Amino acid sequence: MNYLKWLLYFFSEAFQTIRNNLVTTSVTITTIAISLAVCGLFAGIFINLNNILGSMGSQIQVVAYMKDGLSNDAILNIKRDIAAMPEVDDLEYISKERAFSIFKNDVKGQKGILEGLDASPFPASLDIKVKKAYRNPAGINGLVSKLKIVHGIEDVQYGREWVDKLFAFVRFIEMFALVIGSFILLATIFIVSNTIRLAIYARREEIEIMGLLGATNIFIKTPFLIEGIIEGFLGAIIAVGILYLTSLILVMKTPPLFVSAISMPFSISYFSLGFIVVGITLGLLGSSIALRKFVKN
Amino acid sequence: MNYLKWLLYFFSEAFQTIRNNLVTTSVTITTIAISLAVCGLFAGIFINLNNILGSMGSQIQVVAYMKDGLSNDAILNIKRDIAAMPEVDDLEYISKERAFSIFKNDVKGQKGILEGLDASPFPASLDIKVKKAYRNPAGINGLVSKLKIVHGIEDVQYGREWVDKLFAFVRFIEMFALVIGSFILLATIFIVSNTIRLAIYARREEIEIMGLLGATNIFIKTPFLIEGIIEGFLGAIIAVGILYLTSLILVMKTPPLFVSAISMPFSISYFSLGFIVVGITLGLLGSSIALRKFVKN
Amino acid sequence: MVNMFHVYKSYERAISVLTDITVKIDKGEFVFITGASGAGKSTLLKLIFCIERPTQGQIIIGGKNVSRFTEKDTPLLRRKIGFVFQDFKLLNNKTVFDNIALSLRITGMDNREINKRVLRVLAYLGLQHRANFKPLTLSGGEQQRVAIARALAKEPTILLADEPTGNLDPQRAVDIFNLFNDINARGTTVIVATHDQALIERFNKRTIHLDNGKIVE
Amino acid sequence: MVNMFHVYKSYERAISVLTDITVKIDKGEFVFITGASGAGKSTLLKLIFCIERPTQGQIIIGGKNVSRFTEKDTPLLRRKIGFVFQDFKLLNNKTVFDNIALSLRITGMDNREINKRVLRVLAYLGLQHRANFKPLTLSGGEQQRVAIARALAKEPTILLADEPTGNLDPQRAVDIFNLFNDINARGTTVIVATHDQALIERFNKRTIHLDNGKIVE
Ligand SMILES: Nc1ncnc2c1ncn2[C@@H]1O[C@H](COP(=O)(O)OP(=O)(O)OP(=O)(O)O)[C@@H](O)[C@H]1O
Ligand SMILES: Nc1ncnc2c1ncn2[C@@H]1O[C@H](COP(=O)(O)OP(=O)(O)OP(=O)(O)O)[C@@H](O)[C@H]1O
Ligand SMILES: [Mg+2]
Ligand SMILES: [Mg+2]
Repeated sequence: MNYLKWLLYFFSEAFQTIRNNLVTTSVTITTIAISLAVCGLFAGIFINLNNILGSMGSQIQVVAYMKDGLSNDAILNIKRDIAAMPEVDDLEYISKERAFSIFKNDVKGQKGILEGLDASPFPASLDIKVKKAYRNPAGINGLVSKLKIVHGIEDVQYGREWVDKLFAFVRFIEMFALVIGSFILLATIFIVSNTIRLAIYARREEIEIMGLLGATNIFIKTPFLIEGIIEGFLGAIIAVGILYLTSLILVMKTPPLFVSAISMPFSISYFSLGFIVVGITLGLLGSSIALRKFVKN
Repeated sequence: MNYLKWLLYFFSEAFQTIRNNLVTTSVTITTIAISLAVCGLFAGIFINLNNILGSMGSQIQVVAYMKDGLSNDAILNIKRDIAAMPEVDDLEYISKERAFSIFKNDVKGQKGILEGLDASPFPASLDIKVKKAYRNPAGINGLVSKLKIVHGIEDVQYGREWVDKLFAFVRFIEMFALVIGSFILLATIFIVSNTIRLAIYARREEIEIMGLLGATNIFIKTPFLIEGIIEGFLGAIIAVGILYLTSLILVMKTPPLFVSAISMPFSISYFSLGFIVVGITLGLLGSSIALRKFVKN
Repeated sequence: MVNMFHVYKSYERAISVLTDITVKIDKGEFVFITGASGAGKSTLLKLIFCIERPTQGQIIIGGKNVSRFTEKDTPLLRRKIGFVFQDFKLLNNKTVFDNIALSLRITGMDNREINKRVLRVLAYLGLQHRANFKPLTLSGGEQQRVAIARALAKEPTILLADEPTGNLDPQRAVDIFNLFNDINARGTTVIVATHDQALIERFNKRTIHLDNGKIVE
Repeated sequence: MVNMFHVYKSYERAISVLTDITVKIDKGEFVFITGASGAGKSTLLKLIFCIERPTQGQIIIGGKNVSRFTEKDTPLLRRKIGFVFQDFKLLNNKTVFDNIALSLRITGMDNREINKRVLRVLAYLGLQHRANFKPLTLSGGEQQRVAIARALAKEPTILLADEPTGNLDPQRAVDIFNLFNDINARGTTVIVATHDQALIERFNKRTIHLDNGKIVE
């Protein structure tokens, strides 16, 4: 009951000061909004980049070439055994004939190549798709060595060079995202707390006078903290709006070819919530950091 | 002479207020520094992305297949004619035998394919590298149609699909960079002018009193503008420092494979200068925008 | 109520603002502090209110040694002491009403009581028609009366007033001092720093005269 | 020097602060403005200084109709008028010396002359030892004297002083009025709003009495 009374008082106080200090609060809110929007933009870019890389990872394929002259039963057995391996997502059997017709199709233009070839010179093979969790050098090497000892498999191939490059690239992008991401996050916290600091600095006399009236530090700080929360909340909402508009523009201007590649990293309801939480945290954090300079202890 | 006196006065005044208002000035400087650093980071990412795309563009290759049975002289003529085309950067002659041995190498594992093939079934060809200025759909189509009417050329091929995709992607990235870039730039201007606005707001009494003493608006504004310039200058220097450190960390952590792909988009001397110019402009712009709210006219 | 033992106060740039001040003010006393400009009157009051700490010496208020107080201890003390600041120290973005109400709200008083007290004290000081004005739209004397109203509203056990009538016309000044006399009669210890010779003579109370930081009682 | 014709002033929330003020103050006169707290004394001075505009009526100063002045016209007027503000209006982040020097520098005066004048005026007001203090480390009376020093330093043709001795002890107050008398003798028109009855009687000058915004001369 008593707590409720205080909370009510502090909230009405915070709203009143927001009205009374339109300059500082509007500036703080827009700063939070813009900082969050930049953050969100970065997050969006990296999430999309990650998606693109993920879709590239799905192209990793291991090919197991079979010995010539296996019976249909033997082939079915091999298929079953391999399909049961935990690393295997999906697999496709390519018969000698399929392989030959694929080759024929590939070299359609140059008929000379096919002269003298009647029967398929290619071995039958299994094209294996790897499960997401195993799409890394260790996982693939494990699968390859398991495949090599399967009876009836002659040879196993995969784009080792390409896979290594891809994973190095993924690791690089992850590191990059980490460095840039923490930088942007720090920058946002810094800028927001700096702005709030200036806003509070402009009202330093108020804080001094409150102390002279016998207000405890909690009493002095609470309205500022609540103000920070409200500003963070409003800033976050504006940021969501900005991001939504930006993403609309981007999608509009994106050639149809790539629309599938850029996913909106925020579904309004879900990400709005995330932003609001981050915004409120930011406002609260910024206010409390800033207050430490003006309210001792 | 008189101007010099005033300039001297205003500068000493600006430096004095910077010393007297350490809170507001340090906050403004760090905000400018951080905003510029974020800007620079974005610029760096896009410049690098552009470089990578540029290097992908250099892989565009047009292959002109020659008719069978041309004399050496005829081949030399064709080479000379094509090399003289303005679109052509470089070209390499691949003889029938070279083509065959490349193929043999490609299918090394599967000896069956080569059974019954003694002579090369492949035509001789010219691998043509396209000059940078012509690496776009129009340029390449122009080249291809010119090649097709060259006497002795049977067929012209290039990765049409790949080229179209690449160019669509480049256009997309450029548009993306434009949208994001203008957003970041606006955000920076906004945040900096907001911060300066708060800093000036905290000193609104000073401005009022100056007016009461009979100071003209120019007299009131000039020290603030000079302060903005100084803050922008210092902020820019700090931003260059931050970016330099960040880029060092990034390069350090980059797998050797990609080091060549990420170029530092700033050579200390050149980009520092650019940053300082931008920083000063930002400080000046921010101050004058902010001052309009507090000094009428 | 207020006891000072050999108190010295120096500021970083102004040494010996107060020198060897020993003074005893009893509960319920009414004391004038006089002295030329810069003699140290405000500093003395600020020491009692714990805005400044003595460089040396002890200050005992209501049995508590406030010279040892930390930031945490001052709020309770300040809620019991009313202080009319020489420069008013009003919150410029709050109305007159809210300025006075705030000083009561801090103590956790309930809203009904706050409203009652604020309206009463505004009436005492002839400020009813200014309740919803912000301080910067008031005349100097009106601001000063708001500062006085704020100090009186909390019905303090000690009232410190620093030059409380400098911006008031003689008649208003007498009214204010009559008010101080009234609350003094009801038990509040009143300490007033003032230059107004006419009022000092008229009210004829104990007077502590400061000369360059030393007491000449 | 100062002519007001049927001047009215209302604020948004306070109507009829001044009503039908017609007054003529000659060059070289010394005039007191008196009246109860809130009578409109400060408002009258602010109208002369162009801080506020009259709601109605004309104000002519030195032959110029300042009621039509825009923001752009005020600086020149203000450089010729010294104003001692009731709330001092000192720059808190500048030293006493710089506060006074700034008001001269604005006029484009050269540094030698500025230094000479500032030091002289500080000596007049007994503030030499406070030249390098910032206003917030000064006593109330010291701040008031800095405000006076700043107004005097520019050797104005008109001096407006709003309650300039409210924070000063009687002796200092007399000193200040003697100073005002001196510069008045040298030709400056002096207009002082004050409550100090003792000084008004002692100096016996023309007195304009305001009652609730109306003149009762
Ligand atoms: N900006 C304003 N907005 C509204 N009312 C105002 C404003 N400025 C002054 N007033 C009102 O005008 C009236 C006269 O104010 P003024 O400052 O002129 O009085 P004064 O004679 O100087 O009084 P004092 O002796 O107390 O300084 C006051 O009641 C005040 O509340
Ligand atoms: N924070 C400070 N730093 C340095 N000196 C100070 C500080 N505060 C006060 N002083 C000095 O201490 C002296 C006494 O100041 P105080 O305010 O106590 O005088 P006072 O008796 O109240 O004078 P007045 O009647 O003018 O208000 C002054 O000379 C002042 O300059
Ligand atoms: Mg004092
Ligand atoms: Mg007044």
